[in-house]
Amino acid sequence: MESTAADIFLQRVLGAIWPGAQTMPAWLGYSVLLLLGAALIIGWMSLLALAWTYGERRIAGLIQVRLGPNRVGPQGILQPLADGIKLLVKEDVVPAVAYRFIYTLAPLIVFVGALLPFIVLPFSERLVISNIELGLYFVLAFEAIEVIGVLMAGWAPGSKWSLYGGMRLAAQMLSYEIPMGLCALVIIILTGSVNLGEIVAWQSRDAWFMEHPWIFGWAIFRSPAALLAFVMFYVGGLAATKRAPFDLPEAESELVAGYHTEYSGMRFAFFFMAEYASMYVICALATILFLGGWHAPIPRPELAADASLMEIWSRLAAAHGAAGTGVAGKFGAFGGSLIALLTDPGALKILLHQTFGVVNLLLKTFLLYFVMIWVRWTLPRLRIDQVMYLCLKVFLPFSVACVVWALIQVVMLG
Amino acid sequence: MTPQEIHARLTERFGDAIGPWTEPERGDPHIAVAPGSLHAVCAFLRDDPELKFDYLQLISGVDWTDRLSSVYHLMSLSHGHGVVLRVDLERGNPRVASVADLWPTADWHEREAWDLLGIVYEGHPGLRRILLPEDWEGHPLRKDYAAPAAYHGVTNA
Amino acid sequence: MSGLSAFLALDGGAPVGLHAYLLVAALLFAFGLTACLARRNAIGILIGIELILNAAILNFMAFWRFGASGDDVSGPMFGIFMIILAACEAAVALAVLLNLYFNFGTVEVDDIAQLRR
Amino acid sequence: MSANPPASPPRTAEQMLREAITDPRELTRYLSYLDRIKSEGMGTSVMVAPLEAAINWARANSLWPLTFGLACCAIEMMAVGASRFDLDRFGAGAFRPTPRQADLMIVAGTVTHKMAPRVMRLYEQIPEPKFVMAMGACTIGGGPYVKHGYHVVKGIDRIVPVDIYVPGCPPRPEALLDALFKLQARIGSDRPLAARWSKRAENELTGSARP
Amino acid sequence: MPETLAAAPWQGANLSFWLIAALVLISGGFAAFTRNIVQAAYSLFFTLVGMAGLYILLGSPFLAITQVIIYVGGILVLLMFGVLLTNRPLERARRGQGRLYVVGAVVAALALAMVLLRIVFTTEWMTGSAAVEPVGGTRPIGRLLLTEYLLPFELAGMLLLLGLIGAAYLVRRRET
Amino acid sequence: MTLLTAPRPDTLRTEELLVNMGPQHPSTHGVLRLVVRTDGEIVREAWPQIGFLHRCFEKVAESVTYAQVTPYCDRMDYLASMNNGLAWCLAVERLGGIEVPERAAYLRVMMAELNRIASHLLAFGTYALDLGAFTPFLYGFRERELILSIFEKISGGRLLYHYPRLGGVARDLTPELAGEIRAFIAQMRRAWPEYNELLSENQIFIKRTANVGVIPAAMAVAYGLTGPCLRGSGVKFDLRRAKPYSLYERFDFDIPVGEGIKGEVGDCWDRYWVRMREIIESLRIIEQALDGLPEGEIQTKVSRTLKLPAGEVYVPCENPRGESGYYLISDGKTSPLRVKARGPSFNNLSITHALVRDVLIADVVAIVGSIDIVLGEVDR
Amino acid sequence: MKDYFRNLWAGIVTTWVGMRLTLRYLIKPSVTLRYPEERPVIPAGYRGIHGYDEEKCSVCKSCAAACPVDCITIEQLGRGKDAMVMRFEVDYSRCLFCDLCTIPCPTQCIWLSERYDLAGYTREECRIDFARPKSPEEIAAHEELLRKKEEEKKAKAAAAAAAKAKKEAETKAAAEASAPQAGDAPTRDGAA
Repeated sequence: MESTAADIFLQRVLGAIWPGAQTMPAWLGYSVLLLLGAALIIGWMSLLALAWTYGERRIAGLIQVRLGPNRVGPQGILQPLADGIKLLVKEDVVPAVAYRFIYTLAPLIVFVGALLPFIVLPFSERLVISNIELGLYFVLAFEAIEVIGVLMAGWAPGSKWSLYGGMRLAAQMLSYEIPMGLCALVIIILTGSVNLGEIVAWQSRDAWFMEHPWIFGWAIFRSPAALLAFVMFYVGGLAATKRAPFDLPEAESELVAGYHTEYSGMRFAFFFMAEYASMYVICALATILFLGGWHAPIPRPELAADASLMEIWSRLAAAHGAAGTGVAGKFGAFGGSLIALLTDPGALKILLHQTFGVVNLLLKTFLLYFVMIWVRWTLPRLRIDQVMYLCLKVFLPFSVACVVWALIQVVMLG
Repeated sequence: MTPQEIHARLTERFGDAIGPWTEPERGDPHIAVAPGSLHAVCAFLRDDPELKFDYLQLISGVDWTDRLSSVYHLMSLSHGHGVVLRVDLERGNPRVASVADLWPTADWHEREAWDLLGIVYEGHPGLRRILLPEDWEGHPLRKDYAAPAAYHGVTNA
Repeated sequence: MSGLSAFLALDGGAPVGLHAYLLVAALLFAFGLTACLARRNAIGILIGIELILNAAILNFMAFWRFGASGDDVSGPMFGIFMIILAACEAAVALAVLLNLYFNFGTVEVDDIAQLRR
Repeated sequence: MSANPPASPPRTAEQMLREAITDPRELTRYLSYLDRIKSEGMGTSVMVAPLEAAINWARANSLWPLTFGLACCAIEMMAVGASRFDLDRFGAGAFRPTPRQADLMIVAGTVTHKMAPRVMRLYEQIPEPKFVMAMGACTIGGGPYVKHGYHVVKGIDRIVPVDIYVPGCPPRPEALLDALFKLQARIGSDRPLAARWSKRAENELTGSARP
Repeated sequence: MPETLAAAPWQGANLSFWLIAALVLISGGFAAFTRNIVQAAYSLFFTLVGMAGLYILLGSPFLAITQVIIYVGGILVLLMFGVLLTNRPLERARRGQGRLYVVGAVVAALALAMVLLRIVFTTEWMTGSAAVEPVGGTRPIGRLLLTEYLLPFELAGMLLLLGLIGAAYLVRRRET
Repeated sequence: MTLLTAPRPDTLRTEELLVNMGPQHPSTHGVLRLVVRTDGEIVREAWPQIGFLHRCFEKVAESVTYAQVTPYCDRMDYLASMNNGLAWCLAVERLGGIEVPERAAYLRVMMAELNRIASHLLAFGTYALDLGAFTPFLYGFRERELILSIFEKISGGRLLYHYPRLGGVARDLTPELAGEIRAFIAQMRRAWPEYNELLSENQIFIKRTANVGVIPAAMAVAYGLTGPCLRGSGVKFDLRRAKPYSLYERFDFDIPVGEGIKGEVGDCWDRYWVRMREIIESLRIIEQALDGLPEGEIQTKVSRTLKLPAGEVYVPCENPRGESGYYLISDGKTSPLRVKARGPSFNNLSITHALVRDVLIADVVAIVGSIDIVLGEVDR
Repeated sequence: MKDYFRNLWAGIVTTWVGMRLTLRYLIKPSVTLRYPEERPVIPAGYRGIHGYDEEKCSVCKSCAAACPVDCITIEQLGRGKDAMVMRFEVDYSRCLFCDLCTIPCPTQCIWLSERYDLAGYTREECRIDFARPKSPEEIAAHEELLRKKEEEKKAKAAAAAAAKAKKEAETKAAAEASAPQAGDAPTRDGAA
């Protein structure tokens, strides 16, 4: 088996901190790794959800010429925390007619469905949990798991409103998936890859007969097909994340609260977090596919180095790890290697470069995030047949046209 | 047409079923109609091209303590005139024909009069209580009605 | 413990082999067949068919992986075609099913057989 | 004859119990129940005080109301949610359409006998902790319809326990906000861990005995 | 003495295999035998996802993701849609299957399973060396689809189109 | 208990679902309950169930004096409390032969029209809310607050005003307040196009409302629809013109009717658009009333224990939702023998069953929202 | 086909128009009243909680009579000019804030003030007694006063009766030369 970042991490880094890791059973090591990764993703998801519920309420407040939460903590930033704690300690109600098992499982599946794409979603060139070859394909596929979870949530509690919510999402999903996939196909055709890293790398290559195209290297500026595809992908993404004007599965004025009508407390919080996480996934994916990912619109110094941060870290950690004995010593060694890493000019260069990339990506992603919120607080909701009309009769032909255009462009321009 | 002219026309057509014309000192005049011919009168009022009462404003039940009445306020949107019909009913057995087949709007008004005053509209498609719960006892707008002490365990005092 | 461990190849010297995959596929196939035979609900039968198809794909994949031909992609290729067929089959089956439902008001195949006009 | 005290002090749970329950056996049972709640509260206070404070803080600052309007007062309730008064500033602006996700039921308007079972059911559907605000005269005691309204429930506290009363017909939005502050203050003095299950119990005991 | 990580990196894969196999078999069995059709559809979800995991272990992530996107995202959603549409969804009373049927089917299935297992474990399969990693990436698949497998590819496309038209025809609204 | 008023079971087919919308449902505008029979997303039939807010107004009115009924009238259609109080006062004044000073009549018109705007703004906002747009609701409320602050100054109440009194009005208009009203008119004229930008002209909104819930003119008349619901179907009938009261004949204004700009005449969009245009017309009336406001008394002397002569009277008024009137029977005592209130929403709502046939769930919300009911006067 | 593109174009344009509007509002200042810090200006004549001036009140109870819901309860010690208000309680779980009680008041001792906040934790808190609390001494003093006045009145009445009786007796005596018995003294009215 090729040695992956996971193996390097397990064998060298963990080994440097705790030499026993080298000899521990493999399954334990993998489990630790799994838990660590999951904790990271869940932490990031929660942070996103917390930050953006606050953000959304403040932005909505601004749009609606009011203030939004500003009392809990300075400027109200502790508001999501209060909401979170409250939901955590709220009584957990399971309706008597519910199928308990599926009822309990549904929010978890939705949550996991929202979580899975993070595995392959890069934050920057190197900062990705698993850079698999089929990254784009993976993200699109695992969006579907959430839908199954929502269907479960719709059916299990035995409430009619939930059921309608679930069925609406099923119908909606069958219509938005296809145009969204085709829009992604446009990028696959243009770049010739389904790897997210490669797609971004392609967007920094020479284009328009310029050596450093910067902003003009982004996919949306390279081809009009990509620009159109971006718009359709983004609108389809709104439908995928069940955001207004496509919030039919939870349409408040029609279906009470749709598929999560019967969910309370922490289970509801799972749905809530999943929504914000999948918003992030869609926005980040749109950024990566169409908006140049971690490439800045302005030129930046070429800081990229060949060595990966992990390599340097493991080298340093191994060097320090040998010295430590005893728990204190090991922690000392860990700290030492950390400091060494932070002062190593090579590592610093990489770090700076990666940080710049992360900031870029997040800025663009959050801009799209903001647009989602902006749209939500502006537009009325569509009707289910109109969603299908939009997706199947408007987006589908246009996305097919985009694919054809992209093919022609690739064949003609090479 | 003034109410008096309408009254004249109705008397000409229906004879004794229509009460005599009285001009009140103040307020609106009304035309008394015998309960038996109410439906025919209403149909005539609606369909006659000169009268053409296409708009039923409201039906109200009234408890006069000695008798009940059902009062119909009619208006013609095309001619702009209006008329008030009143049917006096026995207090013990208030029955009158429904006009819900002539004006759909009468449906709810008649259900309301049944609900609050207990007037039975014969031929109504579904004469059920409308405002009060189905198992409510009595008709509250009757003058001798006493509110229940409790309803489904919620005291009313 | 060691026997189970050995069977599961957890402490053996090699990854799990062909037999393990074939075992899973065989059981899944049997499940699918049972569902097909025992279910009266048309959707249940459809579910059984899906199980059978999955068992078949797993067989193809296992033989491809552990078989002699290691350098082509015939296994996934078969899998892909089968999935496509399954999708097609599901769509048509569902259409038939809804049609049945609209006509007979039920998807229980026995009832439909009796209700045949 | 003596002058009335300006405002009677709030009665203790025990006092209310003694007034509400006539059967002596029942009363002893309820009183021991109350003692247990209290003693549990006392016993754990040192350990869990900071945690309780945090929970109370979260609950008080995240009172999601139920989208539930009955009559005139509901319009003022909407006004409180609107831009000028902006309930959202206090974290209470997330109106939830479903009782499962709500914390606060603002009963805004006249409750009729036909509506009463629904109000009760909605209350029961809200998961603990739940708070009820009786907004407007009609809700508190039948209001203008108290004399001749045969179909009006003369006070919502006959069917569900009420945490705070906001008189007015309808109350000004500011009055509603004030009531929210008072409710938050009251939540701040709750003992959520010590008496986890006891709120409902205490309501049953002291509040209006529901039929 | 369990192997250490450094010495046997494949152990994780083995463990994963057995976990996933258990998931597939349990949920598959549930899908086949449960009396509630909705639950059957939901447990099919776990079977299908588990199968995707097996495909990854077998070295073809592409097929695994295809499985998820088409089977889970498409077929299963369709299936559930059908179930919810036709199953009087909120009616909790379930009708039992014919007892005789079940017994017969289980016997037949058991017999079949025995035969299959016997074949599996007694046949000398012609296996290559498992150490050789077969290629399962996207690029060769794509290339082959348009060269060697062009005819099946086109046929499959045709079939899909026909299926689509057929399905649309079947459920069209009949004007009376 | 819940099924008591539900339709008979034999009228139902089993595979269809019977769903209760309300009484607690975000889009039923209070406590309306709709029993809908659905087939998938399609609503086959809907039965409105009312009475959850039956506050016994008519019984109360029989038990108190004429002056004491007035505040109860405010609570009938609590969104148009000025108009309701006006209708009651007109009825009593006509039976009692009470003359109202001209200035008071002008003030009544002005306040009634302001209240019409406030009510239409709320209808605009809640309709947007029904269709999933939250922001227009808040924008509508923002302008509504301006009206409320005017009302607060002239009547002392924010929602229930008790402003028209028997024989006049409660308080006089001060010049400062007149200035404030003029400022409001200017602000409203600025905000109105914004509403249209945000909602009326929005393609999603149009697609949701045009050709949905079409009421043909004949059907509207047969069901006794009035107000914007009737005018939305193209019938030019407005009591302010047809039977002018309170000096309405002196004012110049247009009666907007549905023209089927975005779809068929009488669809939801037409009803909505009639309301929006009425806002502008009301502004015109208010301006004229401000310009022509005569000097003089605002209240004639009315006996505290007013006794009306025996007789009956019915005075309809054009409320924001349609014809609202009080049928008043007096037997010469200090309190009426019978008061029947005709609330426009009661009639307008009764068309729901005929209108909601084979439409989508989302359309039910759009249709009920476009009728713009207030349960206070439906249930009374 | 033409409709298709027209719809599409209208959709894009109107969506953009709406979003432009909300974006403009994003940077506009809010209209929110920061309530607990910023108090609203309550206009004069606002119909809030009652104001009551006990000094002016003549305890005529016409406010209570005018109230459609009987939410005003008045208890008094003594009658007429000498009455002392013991309780002037308004039940805000009934009050309509309709202003009808202030109209008949002859002394303008009751009015609706600008106060609005009344929220309380119990239903009893919704009843407000506006009367000044009286000390027992005060009550005793007033009772004393009443008694004195009563006695005075009685004495006066007795005197008047006596005078009248005398006069009558005189006239009668003059007429018939026989005098009837004087009428009973009026009975004492207790405090209500």
